[in-house]
Amino acid sequence: MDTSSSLTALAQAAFWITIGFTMTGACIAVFARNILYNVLGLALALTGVAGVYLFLGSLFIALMQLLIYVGAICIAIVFAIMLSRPLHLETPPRAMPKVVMAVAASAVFFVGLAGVALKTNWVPAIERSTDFSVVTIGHMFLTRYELVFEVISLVLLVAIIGAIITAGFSRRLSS
Amino acid sequence: MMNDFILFLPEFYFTIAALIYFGLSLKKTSEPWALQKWALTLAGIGLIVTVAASRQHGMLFFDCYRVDLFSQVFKVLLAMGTFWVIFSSSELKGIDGRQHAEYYFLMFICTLAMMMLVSSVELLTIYVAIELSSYSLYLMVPMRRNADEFSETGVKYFMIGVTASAMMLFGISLLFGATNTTYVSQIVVKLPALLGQPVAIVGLVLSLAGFFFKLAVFPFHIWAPDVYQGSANQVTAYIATASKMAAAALIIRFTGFSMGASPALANFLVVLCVLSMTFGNLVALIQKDIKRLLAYSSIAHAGYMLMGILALGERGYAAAIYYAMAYLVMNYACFMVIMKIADDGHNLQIKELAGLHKRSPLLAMTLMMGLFGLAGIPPTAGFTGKFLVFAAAVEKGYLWLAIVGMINATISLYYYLIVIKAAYLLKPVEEFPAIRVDGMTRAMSLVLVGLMVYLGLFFNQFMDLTEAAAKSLF
Amino acid sequence: MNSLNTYLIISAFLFSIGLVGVLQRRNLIGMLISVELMLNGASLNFMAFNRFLAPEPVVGQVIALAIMGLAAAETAIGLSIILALYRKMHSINIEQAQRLKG
Amino acid sequence: MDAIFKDPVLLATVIGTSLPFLSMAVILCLTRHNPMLSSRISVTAIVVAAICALFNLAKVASASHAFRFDTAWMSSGNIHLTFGYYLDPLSALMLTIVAVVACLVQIYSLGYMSGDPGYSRYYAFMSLFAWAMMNMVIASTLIQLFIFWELVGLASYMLIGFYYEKFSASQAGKKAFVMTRVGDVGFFLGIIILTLGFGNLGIPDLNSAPGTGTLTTGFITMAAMLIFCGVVGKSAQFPLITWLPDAMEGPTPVSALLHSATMVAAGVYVFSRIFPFFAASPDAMLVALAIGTVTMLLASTMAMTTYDLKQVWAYSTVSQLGMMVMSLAAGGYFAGVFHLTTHAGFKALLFLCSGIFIHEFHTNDMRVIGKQGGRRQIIPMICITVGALALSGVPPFSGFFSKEAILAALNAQASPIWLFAGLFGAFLTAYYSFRLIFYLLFPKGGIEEKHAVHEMDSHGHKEEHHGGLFWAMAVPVMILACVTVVLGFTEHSLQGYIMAGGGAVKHASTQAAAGGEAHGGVVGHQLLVILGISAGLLGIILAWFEFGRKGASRNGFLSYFPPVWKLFDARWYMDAFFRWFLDTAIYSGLTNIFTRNDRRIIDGGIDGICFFTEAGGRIFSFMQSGMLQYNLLIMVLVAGLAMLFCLV
Amino acid sequence: MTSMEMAGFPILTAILMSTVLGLFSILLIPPERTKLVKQVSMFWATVGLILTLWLYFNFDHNKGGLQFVERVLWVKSLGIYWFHGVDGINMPMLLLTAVVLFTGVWTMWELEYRAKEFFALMFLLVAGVYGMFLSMDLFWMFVWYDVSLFPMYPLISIWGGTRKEYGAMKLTLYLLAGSALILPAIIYAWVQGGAVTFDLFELQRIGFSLYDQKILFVMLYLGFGILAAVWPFHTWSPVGHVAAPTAVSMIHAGVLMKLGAYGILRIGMTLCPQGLGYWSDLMALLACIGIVYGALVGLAQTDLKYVIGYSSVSHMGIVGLGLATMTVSGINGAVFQMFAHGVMTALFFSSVGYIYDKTHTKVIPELGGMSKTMPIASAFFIIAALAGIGVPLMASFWAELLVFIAAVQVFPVGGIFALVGLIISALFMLRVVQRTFYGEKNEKFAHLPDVSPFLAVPRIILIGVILFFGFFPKVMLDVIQSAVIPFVGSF
Repeated sequence: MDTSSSLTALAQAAFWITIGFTMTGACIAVFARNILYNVLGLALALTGVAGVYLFLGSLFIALMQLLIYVGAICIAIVFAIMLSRPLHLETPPRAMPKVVMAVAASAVFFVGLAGVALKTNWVPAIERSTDFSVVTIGHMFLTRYELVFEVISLVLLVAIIGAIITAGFSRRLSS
Repeated sequence: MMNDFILFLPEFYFTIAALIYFGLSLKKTSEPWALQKWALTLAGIGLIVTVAASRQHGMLFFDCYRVDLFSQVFKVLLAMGTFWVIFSSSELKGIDGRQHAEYYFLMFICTLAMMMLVSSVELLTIYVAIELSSYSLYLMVPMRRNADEFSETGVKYFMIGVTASAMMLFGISLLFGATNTTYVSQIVVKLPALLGQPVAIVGLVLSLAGFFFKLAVFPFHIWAPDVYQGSANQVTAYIATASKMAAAALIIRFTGFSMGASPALANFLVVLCVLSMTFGNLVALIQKDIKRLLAYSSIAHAGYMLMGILALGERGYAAAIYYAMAYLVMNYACFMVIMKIADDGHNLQIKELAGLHKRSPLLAMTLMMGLFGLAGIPPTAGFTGKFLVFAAAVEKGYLWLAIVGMINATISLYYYLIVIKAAYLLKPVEEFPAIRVDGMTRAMSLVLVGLMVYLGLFFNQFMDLTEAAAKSLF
Repeated sequence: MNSLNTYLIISAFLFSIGLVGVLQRRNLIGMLISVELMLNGASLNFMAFNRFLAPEPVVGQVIALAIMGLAAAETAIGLSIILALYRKMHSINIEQAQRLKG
Repeated sequence: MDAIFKDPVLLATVIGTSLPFLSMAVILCLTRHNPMLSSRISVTAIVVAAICALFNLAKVASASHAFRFDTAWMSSGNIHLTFGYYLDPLSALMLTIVAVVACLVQIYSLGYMSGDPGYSRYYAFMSLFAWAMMNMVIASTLIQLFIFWELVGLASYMLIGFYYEKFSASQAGKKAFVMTRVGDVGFFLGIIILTLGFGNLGIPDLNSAPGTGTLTTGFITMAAMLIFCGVVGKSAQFPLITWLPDAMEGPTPVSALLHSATMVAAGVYVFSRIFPFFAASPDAMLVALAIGTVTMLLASTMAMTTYDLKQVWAYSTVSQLGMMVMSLAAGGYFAGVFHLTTHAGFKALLFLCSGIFIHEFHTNDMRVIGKQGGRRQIIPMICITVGALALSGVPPFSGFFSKEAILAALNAQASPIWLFAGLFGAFLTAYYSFRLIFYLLFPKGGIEEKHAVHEMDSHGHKEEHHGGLFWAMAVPVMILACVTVVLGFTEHSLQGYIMAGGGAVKHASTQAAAGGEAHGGVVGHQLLVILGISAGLLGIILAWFEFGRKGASRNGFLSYFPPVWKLFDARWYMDAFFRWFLDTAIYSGLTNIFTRNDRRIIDGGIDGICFFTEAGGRIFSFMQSGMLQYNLLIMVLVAGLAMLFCLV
Repeated sequence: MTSMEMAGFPILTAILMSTVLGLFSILLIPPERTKLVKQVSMFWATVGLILTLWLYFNFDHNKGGLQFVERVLWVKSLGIYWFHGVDGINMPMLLLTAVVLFTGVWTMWELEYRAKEFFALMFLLVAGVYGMFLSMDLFWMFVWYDVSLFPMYPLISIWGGTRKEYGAMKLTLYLLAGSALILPAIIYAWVQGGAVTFDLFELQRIGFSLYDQKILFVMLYLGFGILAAVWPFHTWSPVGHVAAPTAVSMIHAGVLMKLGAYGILRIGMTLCPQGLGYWSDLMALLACIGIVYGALVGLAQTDLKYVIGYSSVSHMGIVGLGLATMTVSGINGAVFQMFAHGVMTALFFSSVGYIYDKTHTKVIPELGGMSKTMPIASAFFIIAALAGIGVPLMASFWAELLVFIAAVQVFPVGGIFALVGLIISALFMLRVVQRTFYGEKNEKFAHLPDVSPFLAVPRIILIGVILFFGFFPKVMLDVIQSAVIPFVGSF
């Protein structure tokens, strides 16, 4: 058992553990009945995905994932839960038929997606660069994806204004 | 550089317009009518600008953005739809006066987003643009005030929208995986070779989901009735007219990936087409609320548009473009009348139309022509549109589909006739006062009626235009 | 382990479990959470293709970043809409929102 | 146009046959509200027409050939129809009969119809009839003949239903039209077959066709039988007898003109018109002979039970028509035509006389008329007796001669049965005619003087008795009576005239009668005359015994056999059968079934489709439940299934 | 709009435009000036009539073929032409349309309620009818066909009578359901013809395979057959006629129903003679059933307009039978019958309309004895009834004669079966006449006025037309024949 193979084994173990986290988190996020657990599950799953990104060779994206998703989005959701305070106490009983149908439909979908993934003969590009660097990402954003970059800023602007008018006005009007 | 600027002029113009209204929204108080006048002026100029730029073609943003006849035709349609909706916003009672500036802001943004959408030839750009347009619509829908019974609309629209867009995103990722590129021009080259593999079709189908959602094709239509009913009349009009244009354009673009060589995709589209037409028309039969009725009719019309598209050929695309054009005019004509009648912003019921021909003969006629157009009765544009899509479908051997389409058109006639009957025949329970129709609206009514007939009969040059546009697609 | 298919299955799983959530949760915020899972699934797909197939490995990353940005905006909008609904309906149970139908 | 003025015969024909039409048009459009003027116009037109007809008769008699004028009327593909006139001895004779009788009847009507609210209308329809009938008579092609034949039927319909307020009258008109139409459809089909199989409907061409051998006997038989259907309808032959008695609902002059003298004779006329064609088919001739015989006997029996003046003459008309058909079918061409001529005279006479009685006593019942003093009306009483004698075949009246001719023709048949039937018919005819005469002359229980006088007074006819109106009625009657007396003696000149040009006719006639000639007839010539006269006299004597002599029971021998009486009285249940057929098979049968089918199945099916479409909308609308997630579920399922579909 | 093939003044477009201009000029009049509306309508109807008469007398039947041709390319990429022409088949139809419009407008002279809209819609309808008859381009034919159908809905539902909304909806949907087959068929023809032209005659020249002809013909036959009231697609006819106002019934039964038969003849038979050959047995069967069935069901009706509706079913059956024979006489007769039936039904409806306007009932048992109260109105009806039962010297007699000659030749059994229908139709019409017009004077209606001379004129014109072509069938048949003989020759 040389080091490389043990390293590989370690890496493999780490990989599966990450996957495990992701899946567990996802399950908690979806199936737990307390909304706060859901958020925590989501955070767990997102962290797991960040881990997977690491395995995919992109540290930067993994970090951004932690920052934006786990940091920003989850917190925002928690805030929202707090604003609609009594709700996290509400745990209505589960309607089994609905769950079964939902699971069945999703299973069909999953089978489809998995089938596509497995049945397709994925062909890598003939010439592949190995440039994963942040610099290139930045460069890309300012050249090829310039428009995308600009538009995302507009999206955020819209989101901000939208959040204000939607949440804000309705408060004023309802009070 | 200057040349590039001209290419991007409409989008640029609408960005400026949106920013102006962003600024205005920061003001504490502003007169709604003044906002409307300015917005109308801006939109009018925007329309002129778009028309002026309509013969441009070129590439922008490192080939992410393509300006050609196809995109420019749709941009003109979008600008026109926006102009018309703003024209009808003089009675914007469905939205609180304090939010009017935001309303115009979002509308300009949405138009801008859709303009970018029709021009984008890169998957990420397309995705971002469609999200931008969707988000502005998500926000416009719940703006409606004093309508607690419709409060769930916004959230429903949002939830369905994000689900559909997640599917689309997944589909796009599959396309990316299959072709290793995000450029449409390269996908078009590579994808036909991959059609034997499931990924290509699944990727296409999933990415079409987002556009089907926008166009309200069965089974992605579920938001349509609720949103049409639940949002302010003007917002509904906007969703029903302008936003459909962009969706149609993108469906045409994406189905074009297969270069007409995919029976599986065609079969899928055929099924959706038949389901959409049948479902929309059948359920519309029992509606009482006009906007909800028009929502179902829009589902059916999405089916007709698909019939042109599923021919997966130039003639079919040209027919679909023509259909979209005609649909814009007819649908807006109906909505204009509805907005004019329900000038306090409430939801119009069919029975409220009773006695319309006395209250305002002109509006009644406009409504009748619009509805006949939607029903596909000559000599309106609706008929010619149907004729062209059927022609495209039959040319590909779908004779039975054309028959199904015509039977559906007959079914649809029933509910359109019910509305017309209400307008021309029913005696109102209580006498409503005559509707005051200002000169602008009169002129607009005549223009719309004239346009519907003109498009319906003198469509030679429009045919040339749409065929050229469809050709520029590839 | 480190094959493309593994990642694709994971992302498919994430997407599908998200779908389960969207289809079955009553709590609107719960649904929103599930949508985030779906987006992550797609995002993961991009990253995987990026890693194994794409000629330029930055493209997938750029896309993942853009998705994150959009997801943030989407969450903000979604939450505000949910809050607005909560103020009117005093509930964020989607099953309460059934007035429009037919 | 010029051609018309160059040929006097054509000019006379055109004028004679179109004036009545003009008169109808003028009356209907312009002078509806002026009865006097209307009648003057109509009478003038018909008088001119009668003069023209006489002129043509003279011309045809003097010329050695037939006149034929044709002009293209319509052409479609290889069907070319012409409009034209064909004046040969037969048609000229018939034209004269029609014009003269019509003329007399119209003059008579001046008195009979005076004061009627529909006076103008009456004359308009009379003119229509005269026009149509004359055109029919001289039609040069079968199709033209058919067209005017139908128009004659139309006029008949209008005139029978003249008193349209009366249900029975409008009913009778309808019955007449529909029943004749049944026959006409056969006629029409026959014409169609001829058009298709022969292609030329010209009457002379048709008559010469069998000689050329281009047509098979089977075809001729079929065509002839179909055309004979028309004869059956128009001439009220078995089984379409019953409309004619009902047609007596019309004004009496109408009965006189249409339903005895001319229109109903049209059937016989058609038979004689294309006699050579018929004669080429022995089968058709045999069928016609049988039908004629049956008709004659049936109608005679019916006439024995009725008390209605006009009904008796109506049955008698049917029976005489049957006789004519027999004669023609037996090859007695001239006999048939001759009987047609004499019958037109004496039957019009009988009707017009009856009309005077009816006008005077306001009833049709012979017993009542007799009781109220019918015999005091000297002129009509004499005339009616003259007519009855002619009808019974008593010499020297015209009926005797024609009936003898017919019996001679029947005698020539191989089978004696036809002759005996004819003799029996003659006996019955004499019996019922004189039953009527004796009822009028010697009413049961004598005349009720006062009542009759009172009756006359109350209706204010007294002063008219010797006024113009009475004479307008009396003079035509007297003229006809004279004709009846004289006409019989013209037999030989008439025979020479009729048989002159008709080589084909002569040939056919001899051929048809050939079977009988061979064995020289059933009985000898002298014996036949005696038999004929004695059959008539026997009938009269029987009638005298039962009705005329003092102390007679006045019931008739039939009253001793109630079922037979009932059978005859109910017209052998023919009407009942038609009514039953119409009610069960048409009204409550097919019509009922089809109407239900139309409402329930066809229309109901359409409505059902609409209903299910809408129901489909309701069902589909469940799919759009308010529950967001169910909707999403559908969406996801469809997308998932689409993926699976792409995979496999 | 490049290639122009036009000789002189475009008279056909002028005829078409007389109605379109009429429509627009009516729209410009203020609605309260009903008198002016009627005068203007009358003016344009007269213009149309004069132009059509001019056309009729200048039509050269010796030359035959398509005359007064106007052909302009309309849509290049699809091959749509603005292509008008007259031949012997549409000439009678044009005359019919002009006469019925003229008399129809005149008949409605007393209309006051929403007169502007009424006449505007009527002109729209007639524009469609003219267009359909004149056009020789499949696309335009369909356009005009539909244009002529949809004004029926408002016309019936606003001004109609019994169960008007039901009737209007049923009629409109039913008839437009027919076009659900026509439009695909037209497109199919275009596609099979190489997707280059909608020109009827070019398509005829190109020709179709037997298979295509079979499909096309049955689609066209069913589609147009609905409008031609082919059994069993006839039930809209009585229901719709009962509901419709007088002039609309006149135009609808008089002219519009002919569009169906005309469509079968002009499009179906021109493009797919072999298809017709394949389906002719079915066509003849349905027609024969229709003839007898219509008369039999009519026997049981108690509403005057129902009666006429069913008689139309029966008469249109004769048209169908004539067409099915595929012989010169049959088609001649069918076209002639279309004309004759049009005029006759117009007369029917205009007299019933008058009676209904005055008595407010058209239920036969409630009427009775009308001859006493309204002799002239009754006379009109009776004349129409006589024309309906095929009395000679009225136009329809010739038509029936020709059709039956052809039918007996080609379908002996069916032809004889249909001939039996003549007896029933006589029974049926005379029954109606007897119950409505004969009998005791009906005191309830004793005070009502008879048709005034002014309103009698249009009816007299119709009678005049019936009698004129009854006396001189050659005038019409020569014209019809000039087209039919080459047409049949081309089979």
